[in-house]
Amino acid sequence: MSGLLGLYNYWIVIILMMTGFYAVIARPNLIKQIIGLFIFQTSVFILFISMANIEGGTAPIIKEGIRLYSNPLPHVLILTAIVVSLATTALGLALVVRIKEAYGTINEDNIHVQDEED
Amino acid sequence: MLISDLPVLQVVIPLAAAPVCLLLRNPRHAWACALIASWLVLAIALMLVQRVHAVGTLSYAIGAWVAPWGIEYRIDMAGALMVLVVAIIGALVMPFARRSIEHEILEKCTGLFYTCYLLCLCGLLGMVVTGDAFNLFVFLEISSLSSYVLISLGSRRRALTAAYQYLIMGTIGATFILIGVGLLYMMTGTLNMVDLSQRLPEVANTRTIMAAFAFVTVGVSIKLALFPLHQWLPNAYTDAPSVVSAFIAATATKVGVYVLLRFFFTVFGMQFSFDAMHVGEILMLLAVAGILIASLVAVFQDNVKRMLAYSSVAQIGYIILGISMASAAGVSAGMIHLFNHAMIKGALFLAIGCIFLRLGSAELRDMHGLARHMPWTMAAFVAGGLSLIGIPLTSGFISKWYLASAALSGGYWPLVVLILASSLIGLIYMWRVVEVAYFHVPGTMMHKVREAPAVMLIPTWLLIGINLYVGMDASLITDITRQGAEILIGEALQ
Amino acid sequence: MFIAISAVILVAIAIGLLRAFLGPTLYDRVLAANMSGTLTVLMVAVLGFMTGRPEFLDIALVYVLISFVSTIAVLRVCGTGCGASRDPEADSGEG
Amino acid sequence: METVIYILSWIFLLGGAIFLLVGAIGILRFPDFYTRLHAVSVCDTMGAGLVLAGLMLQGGFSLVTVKLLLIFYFMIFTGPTAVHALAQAALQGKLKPVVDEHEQQ
Amino acid sequence: MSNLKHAFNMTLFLFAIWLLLSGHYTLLLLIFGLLSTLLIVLLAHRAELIDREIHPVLLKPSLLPYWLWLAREMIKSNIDVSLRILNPRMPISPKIFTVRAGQKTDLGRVTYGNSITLVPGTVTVDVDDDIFTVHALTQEAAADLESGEMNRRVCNVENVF
Amino acid sequence: MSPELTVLACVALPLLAPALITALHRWPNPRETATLLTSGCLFLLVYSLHDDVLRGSRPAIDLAEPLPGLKIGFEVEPLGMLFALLASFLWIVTSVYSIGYLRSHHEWRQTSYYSYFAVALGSAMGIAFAGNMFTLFVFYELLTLSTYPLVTHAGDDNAREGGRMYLGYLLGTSIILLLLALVWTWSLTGTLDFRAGGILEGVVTPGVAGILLVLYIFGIGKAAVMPFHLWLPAAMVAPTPVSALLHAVAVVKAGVFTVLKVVIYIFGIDFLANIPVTQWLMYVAAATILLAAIVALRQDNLKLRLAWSTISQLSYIVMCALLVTPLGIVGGGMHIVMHGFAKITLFFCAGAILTATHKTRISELNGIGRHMPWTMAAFTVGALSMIGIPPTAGFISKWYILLGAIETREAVAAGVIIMSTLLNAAYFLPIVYVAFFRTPNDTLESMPGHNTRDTDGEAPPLVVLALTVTAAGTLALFFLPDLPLDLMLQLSGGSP
Amino acid sequence: MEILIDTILLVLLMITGFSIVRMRSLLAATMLTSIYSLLSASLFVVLDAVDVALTEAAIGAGISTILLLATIALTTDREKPPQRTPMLPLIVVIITGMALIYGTLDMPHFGNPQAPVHLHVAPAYLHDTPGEIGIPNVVTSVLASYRGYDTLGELAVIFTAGAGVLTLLGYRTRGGNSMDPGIRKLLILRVIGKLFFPLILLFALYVQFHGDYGPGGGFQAGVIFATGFILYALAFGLGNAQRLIPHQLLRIMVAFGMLLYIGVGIESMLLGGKFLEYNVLADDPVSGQHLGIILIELGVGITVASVMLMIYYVFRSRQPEGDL
Repeated sequence: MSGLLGLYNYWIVIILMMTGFYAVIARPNLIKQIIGLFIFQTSVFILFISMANIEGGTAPIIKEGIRLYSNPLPHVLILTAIVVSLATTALGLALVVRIKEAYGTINEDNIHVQDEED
Repeated sequence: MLISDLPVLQVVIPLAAAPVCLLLRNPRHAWACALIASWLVLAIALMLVQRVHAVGTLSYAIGAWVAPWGIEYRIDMAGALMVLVVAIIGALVMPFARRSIEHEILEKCTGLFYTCYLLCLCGLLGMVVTGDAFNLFVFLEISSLSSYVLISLGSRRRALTAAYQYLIMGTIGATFILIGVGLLYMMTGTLNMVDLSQRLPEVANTRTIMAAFAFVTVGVSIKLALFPLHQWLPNAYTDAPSVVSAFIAATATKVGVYVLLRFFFTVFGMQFSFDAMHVGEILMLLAVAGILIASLVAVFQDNVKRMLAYSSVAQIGYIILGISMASAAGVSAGMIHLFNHAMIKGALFLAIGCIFLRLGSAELRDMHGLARHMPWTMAAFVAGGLSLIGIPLTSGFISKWYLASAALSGGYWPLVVLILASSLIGLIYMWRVVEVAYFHVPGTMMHKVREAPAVMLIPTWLLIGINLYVGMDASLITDITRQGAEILIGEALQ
Repeated sequence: MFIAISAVILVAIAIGLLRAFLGPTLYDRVLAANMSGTLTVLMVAVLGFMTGRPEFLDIALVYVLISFVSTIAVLRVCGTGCGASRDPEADSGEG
Repeated sequence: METVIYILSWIFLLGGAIFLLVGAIGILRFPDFYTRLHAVSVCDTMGAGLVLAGLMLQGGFSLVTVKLLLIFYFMIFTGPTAVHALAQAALQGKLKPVVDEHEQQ
Repeated sequence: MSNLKHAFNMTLFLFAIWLLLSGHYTLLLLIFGLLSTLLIVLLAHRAELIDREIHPVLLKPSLLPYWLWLAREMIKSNIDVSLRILNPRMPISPKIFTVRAGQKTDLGRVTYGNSITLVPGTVTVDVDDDIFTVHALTQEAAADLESGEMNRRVCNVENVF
Repeated sequence: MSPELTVLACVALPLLAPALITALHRWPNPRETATLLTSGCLFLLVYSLHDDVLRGSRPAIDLAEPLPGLKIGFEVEPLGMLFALLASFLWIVTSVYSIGYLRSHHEWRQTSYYSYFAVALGSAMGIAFAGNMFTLFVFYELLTLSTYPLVTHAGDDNAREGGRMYLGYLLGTSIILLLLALVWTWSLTGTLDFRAGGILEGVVTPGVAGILLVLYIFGIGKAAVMPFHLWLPAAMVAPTPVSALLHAVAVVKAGVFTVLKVVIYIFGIDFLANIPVTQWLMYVAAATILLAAIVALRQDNLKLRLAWSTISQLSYIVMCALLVTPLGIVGGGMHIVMHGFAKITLFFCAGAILTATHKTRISELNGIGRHMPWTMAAFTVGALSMIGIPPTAGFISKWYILLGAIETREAVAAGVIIMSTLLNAAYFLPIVYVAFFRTPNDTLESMPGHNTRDTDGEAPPLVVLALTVTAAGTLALFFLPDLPLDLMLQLSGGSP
Repeated sequence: MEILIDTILLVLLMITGFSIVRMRSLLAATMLTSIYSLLSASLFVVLDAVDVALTEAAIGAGISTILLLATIALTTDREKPPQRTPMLPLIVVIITGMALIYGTLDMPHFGNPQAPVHLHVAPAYLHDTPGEIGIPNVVTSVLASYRGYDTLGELAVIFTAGAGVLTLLGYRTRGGNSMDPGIRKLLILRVIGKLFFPLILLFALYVQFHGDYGPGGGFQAGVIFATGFILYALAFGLGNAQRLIPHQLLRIMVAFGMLLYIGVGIESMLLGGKFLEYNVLADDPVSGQHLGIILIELGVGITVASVMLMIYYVFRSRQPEGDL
C-alpha cells in the first residue's frame, strides 16, 4: 500500500460517518435522528478498529505460534464506546416515546410549532 | 483505605451510592443515601484541596497499573478547585432537593431521580480528576446521560424536547471528542494526558493532530455551550426541575470548561493551541459574540429561568474570554470566574427553585410583588443578581475585576469596555426581576404565597454567603487559581 | 480460495441488500435482512478459517441467534400493524 | 485420503457458494414476496449446509467441527422458523400472494 | 417424577453442549458449566418449559432415517428451485393451498411445518391447529406435498418422541 | 470611643437603622422617632470627629482586603469631614420635613421610605469617609441602589420610567467608565488608596492620564456633567424630601465630592495641571453650567427648574476642581456646603407649595407669597444664595471660585461664572417676583375639586420649621463660614 | 488479500448508509440499520476485532434494532418529508468531512506496522498479559484489568441508561398469564422458542465464562442472555416473561452487578491495594487477577443482562394491552 491508496480506507469510513451525521442534523424525524446517530457512532468505531489493524496481524488472543497481533487497545475502547452508544440510543428512544405521547408527533418541525403555541 | 485513596474514593462513593439508591424503595431513604454520599464527597473534596495544597499534584494509578498502561487519576490545584466546586454544589443542592423534588417530581420517580443525580455527580467528578483522555469520554457520557434524564423530569412537556435536543447535541459533541481522542491516539499510541503531552510535540505539525485539535475543541465546546453551540442550553435549563437546573448550571458547563483547559494547556500545550492553531483569537471572538448576544437575548426573556440560562451562556463567554488571553492572568481570571459563576448561578437557580415551589411558575408576570411574601428568597436572588452583575463586595466583582485587569495587561482594550458594558446588560435583565418583585403591586393570587421552607433557604443562603465571602476576601480563591493557572501554563512551557 | 468464497458470499449479500432497498414491502426487507444474516454467519465462519483462527465460530453462533431473534422481533413487535399496505416506500418510491 | 478430503471440502465450499449466489439471485429475480421465500430457503439449507460441511472437512474432526455442527443445527431450526414467521406475518398483514391464475383454474 | 427425569435429561444435554463448546476443561470452568446448566434448568423449570418436548428427543438415533430422507428431499428440491431461478424464463407457477397435519403433538406439528419450509419450493405460511396453509413455488412441489408422504413420515417420527 | 470606631459607627449606624425602623413599622410615631434619633446621633458622632480632623489627625480603619490593593477601609480627611457634616446635619432637618410632608400626603410605604433613606445616608457617610477609591466606589453604587426605591416611591409607571433612567445613567456611567478607570488605575499602580499628591504621578504618561481623567469625570455620573446629566431631571419624580436631600445634597454632592477626591488624591493637583485634557474638560463643565442654566430658564415646572439649576451648579464645582489650584479646591468645597443649604431650602419650599396648594408649575404661583409668607421668604433667601448675593452663603463660595479662576488666568471660567450668575438671576428672580407681586390667579383657584382652604396659609408646621432652619443656615453661613472654611483651608494647606 | 473483503464491505456499508438516509419508512430504515450493523460487525471480524464484532452484532443487530422497533411500534413508521432546506446541514457535514479527510493526510497508512499505535502502549499489553494476568485474550485483560476502570465507567453508563429509561417510561406490570389473541397462531415460534431458550442462555453463560480465552465477556454475555429472554417474551408474551423474571428482581440484579464490581474494587483497597488492584485478592498476583476478572465480568454480565431486559420490559409494557 503506497501513497494515498493507504488512506482510502479511512476516507470511506469518513464518508460513512458524515452520512450518519447528516441524518442527525438534517432530518426532522426524531427516530431518524437516532438512527443517524447510531450510524455516525458505528462508523467512528470502524475508524478506531481500522487503526488497530496491522498488516498480517491476527486477533489479539495469545496463541502459540502467532507472532503478530492486532492492537488490542482500540478494541477495548470501542467495546466501551459501543456500550455507550447503546445507552444513548436507549435513552434517546425512551425520550422519543415520551415526546410522541406528549406532542402526538415525532417530527421536529411540528414539535417546534406546538412549542411556540405554548 | 488510606488518605492516598481519596482521589478515587470521591468518584466511587457516589457511584456506589447510585445502585443503593435504586434499591431503596422509600424516597426518603433514597434521599438520605444521596445526601450522605454527597456530603462525603464534599468532605473528601476539602481534604483533597488541603492535600494538593500541601504536597502538590496528586497522582493515583487505578488498579496499580502505572500511567500510560493503566488509568491515572491526577489532581493538581486547578483540578482540586473544580472538584471543590462540584462537591460544594452537589452537597448544598441535596438538602434543598427533598422538598423541591417532592413538589416537582412524581413520587415513583424520586428514588430514580437521586440515582441519576448521584451518577451525574460521579460523572462530573470523574471528568475532572481523570488523567486519561478516554476515561474522560466515559465519565463525560455518564454525566451527560444522567443529566438528560434529570432534565427530562421537568414538569412541562417541553422538558422532554429540551432533554432530547441536549441528547442529540451532547452525543454529537461526545462523538467529536471521541474522534479527536482517536486521532490523537493514532498519532501517539497513548491515551494518558501527560504521556500525550510529551509525545505530541514530535508530531505536532501533522495535519492529523490539527484535525484532532479541532474535533476535541468543537466537541468540548458543545458540552460547555460555547456560543454558537449553545442552543441546547437555554431549553435544558429552563425546563429542567429546579434542583437540576441549579446543579447542572453550576457544574456541568464548568467542568466542560475545565476539560477544555486540560486539553489546551496540558495535552496540546499552550504553544500548539494558541500559537500554531490560533485558538485564542477564535475563542475570543466567539466569547465576545456570546457575551453580547446572549446577554441581549436574556434581556428579552419573560421566564426567569430562561433568562438565567442565557445569562449562563454569556457568563461562559467571560470564562472563555479569560482563557483565550492565554496568559497566566487571563487563565486565572477565567478560573476565578468559573468558581464564582458556579456559586452565583447555583444560588440564583436555587432561589428560583424556592420561588417555583411556592408559585409553581418561573414566569416574570407571576412574580409581581413577590418580595413581600418571600423576602428571604428574593433577597437571596437580589444578592446573587448583584454578584452576577459584578457589584463590588460580591464575588462577581472580583472575577470581573480580574478579567478586566487581565485584559488590560494583555492590551485588549476593547475587551475591557465590553466586559464592563455587558455587565450593564446583566444589570438590565436582573433589574427587570427586581423591579417586578419589589416595586410592583402583588397580584391577587399572591396572598397565599408563603416564604420557602428553611431547608431550602439555608443552602441558598450558604451559596450566597460563599459569594459574599469571596467578594470580601478573595485571597483564598485567587491563591488557588493562581497556582492552578501557573501549573497549567507552566506545564505548557516545559 | 477462502477469499473467493468470501467474495462470492459478499456478492450474495450485496444482492440481498439490493432487495432490501427495493422493497417493495417491509416483508421483503426483513427477508433480505434475514438472508444477509445467514450469509454473514457463513462469511464469518469462512473468515475464521481464512485467518487461521477458527475459534471465531463463537461469533458466527451469536449471529445465528441474534439474527433469528431480531427477525422474530420485527414481526412480533410491529405485528400485523406494520403491514404492507402501510409501507410508505411502496407508494412513494423513495424519501 | 487427505487429498480426497481436501478436494471434497473445496467442492463443498464452492457448491455452497454457488447455491448461496443462486439463492441471492432468486431473491432478486422472483416476482413477489412469497416466491422469494423459497429462494431464501435455498440459501438457508443447501448453501449454508454445503459451506459448513466444507469447513468441517477443512477443520478435521475437533471441537471446531462440533461448533460448525452446532451452527448448522441452529440454522436448520431458526431458518425455517423465521421464514415461516415472516410469511405468516405477511399473510396477516393482507399481503396478497401472486398465484398462477392459469394453473389455478 | 417424569418431570424430574426431563429436567435431568435437559441438564445432561446442556452440560454436554457446554463441554463441546468450551474446549477448556479446567476444574473452575467445569464448575461454572455445571452451575450455569443448573441455573438454566431452574429458569426453564420456572418458565414451565420442561416437558417431553425438549431437545434431546430430536437427536434420538431412531430419527436418523427421517433426517436422511429429509436431506434427500431438500437436495432434490434445492437443485430444482435453483434451476428455476437460473432459467431465464423462470418457469414458476406459485400456488397457495392448505394441507391437514396428522400429528397430535405440538412438536410433531412443528417438525412437519418446519420440514415443509426447509424443503425449498414449499413454505408453511400459516398454522391453525392442524390446518397448515402452504405456499408452493410450483405446482409440482405442491403436488409432492399433497401426496402426504412427508406427513406420514413425520407422524411416524412423532411416535418415537 | 476612639475616633476609628467613631468612623465605623458613622457608617454603620444609618446602615443598621433600617432594622429598627422596620421593626417599628406598626407604630408610626416611634418609627419616626427612631429616624430622628438616628440622624441626631449620627450628626453628633460626625461632629465629634471634626475636632480631631481640624487638629490634623486622620482617623483610619481598614476592614477587609478582597484583592491585593483593593481595600474596604475608611479614613477621615477634611473634605470628607465637610461632606459628612453637611449630609448628616441636613438629614436631621430633612427627617423633620419628611414627617410633615409624608403625613400630609398620606404616602404609602413610609416604613420602607425611612429605611431606604437611612441606607442612602449611610452610603453617603461611606463615600465621605472612604479611605480609598474602591471603598468609595462601593458606597457610590450602594447609594445609587438605595435611592432607587426612593425615586420610584410613587410606584406608578411614570415613577418607574424615571427610576430606570436614573439607574441606567448612574450605574451605566459608573460601571462602564468609572470602573474601567478604577481597573486601569489599579493595574497601573497596584493600589487605589487616596494619597496626598496622588498616586498616578510618575506612573503614567500625560496621554494616558488624560484618558483616565476623562473616564473619571464622565464616569462619575452623579456629578451630572453633560452629556450624562439627564438622570437628574428624571429623578424629580421622587417625593420632594427625596429630591431635597438626595438630589440637592447627598447624591449629587457625592458626585462632585468624588470628583474632588479624584482630582486631589488620585491625580494630585500638580500633576493634573500639566495635563492638557484638564482644560478641555473644564470647558465641558463650563458649557454645562451655561447650557443647564439656559434650559432651567425654560422650565415651567418648579422642581424641574431647580433640577436644571442643580446641574448647572454642580458643574461649578467640577469646574473648580479642574482649575487645579488650591483656591479653586477651596471654592469647590465651600460650594458643596453653600449650594447644599440653598438648594435644599428651595426644594423644601417647592414641597411646601405642593403640600399646601398642590401646585407644581411656576406659572400658577401668582401671588402665592401672600398666602405663604414664611415659605416664600425662605425661598427668596435660597434664590439669592444661588445667585450669590450677599448676605447669603452662596456669595462666599462664588467668591472663592472667582478667585481661583482669576488666579489661574482662566478668562473663560471667570466669564462663565459671571454669565451664569446673570442667568441664575434670570430664572430665580421671576419666581420671587410672581410670588410676591402678581395678583393671585382666580381662575385656577376656583377649579373644580380644588381645595381652597389649603391655599389659605402655610404648609404643616414641621415642613415650615425645616425650611426655616435651612434658610437661616444659608444666612448664618455667610456670617460664620469658619467651620467649612477651616476644613477646606486645612485641606489646601494654607491661607487663601 | 483481506483488503479486498474489507473494501467490498466498506462499499456495501456506504450504500447501506446512503439508503438509510433516503428511506422514508422508518421500519425499512431500521431493517437497513440492522444490516448496517451486521456488515460493520463483519468488518470488525475482518479487521481482527473479534470481541468488538461479537458486541456489535449482539447490540447493533440485536438489542438496538429491537428497541428501535419497539419505539416505532409506539410512535409511527412514517417520516414526513423535511420542510427545511438541507443546505446548512449539508455544508456543516461537508466541512466536518473535509476536516477529517484533511486530518487523514498525515496518518499512518492502513495496517502499517510502524504506526505509533503499534509501538507505544499496546505492545506492552500483548507482551505482559501472559505473565501478569495469565489469560490469553488480551482484549479481556486490558478491558478488565489494565483499563478496568473504564469498564466500570461503561457499566455505570449502562446502569444510567437503565435507570433513565425506567425513570422516563415508568413500569407497568402485565396481567400474569394472559397471552395475546394471536398467540395461538404462533405454534411453531412457541415450540422453537421453547427449544432454543435454554440453548441461548447456555451460550450466553458460555460466553460469560470463556471471555478469558476467546471473544466474549460479561458484556456480550449479558446482552445474549437478555436476548434469550426477549425471545421468550416474544414467543410466550410479555406477561409470562415478567412472571419468570419479575421487575423487582431485575432492579435488584441491576444494582447487584454494579455493587459487585465496585465491591471488588473496594475489597482490593481494604486489602491494602489500590482501587481495582486485583493482585491483592489472592496470595498469588496472577490468580488474584484471574479472580478479580471473573468477579467483575460477572458483575458486568448481571447488570447488563438485567438492564437490557428491563429496558425491553419497559418499552414493551408501554404497548396497549392486547397488542402484544
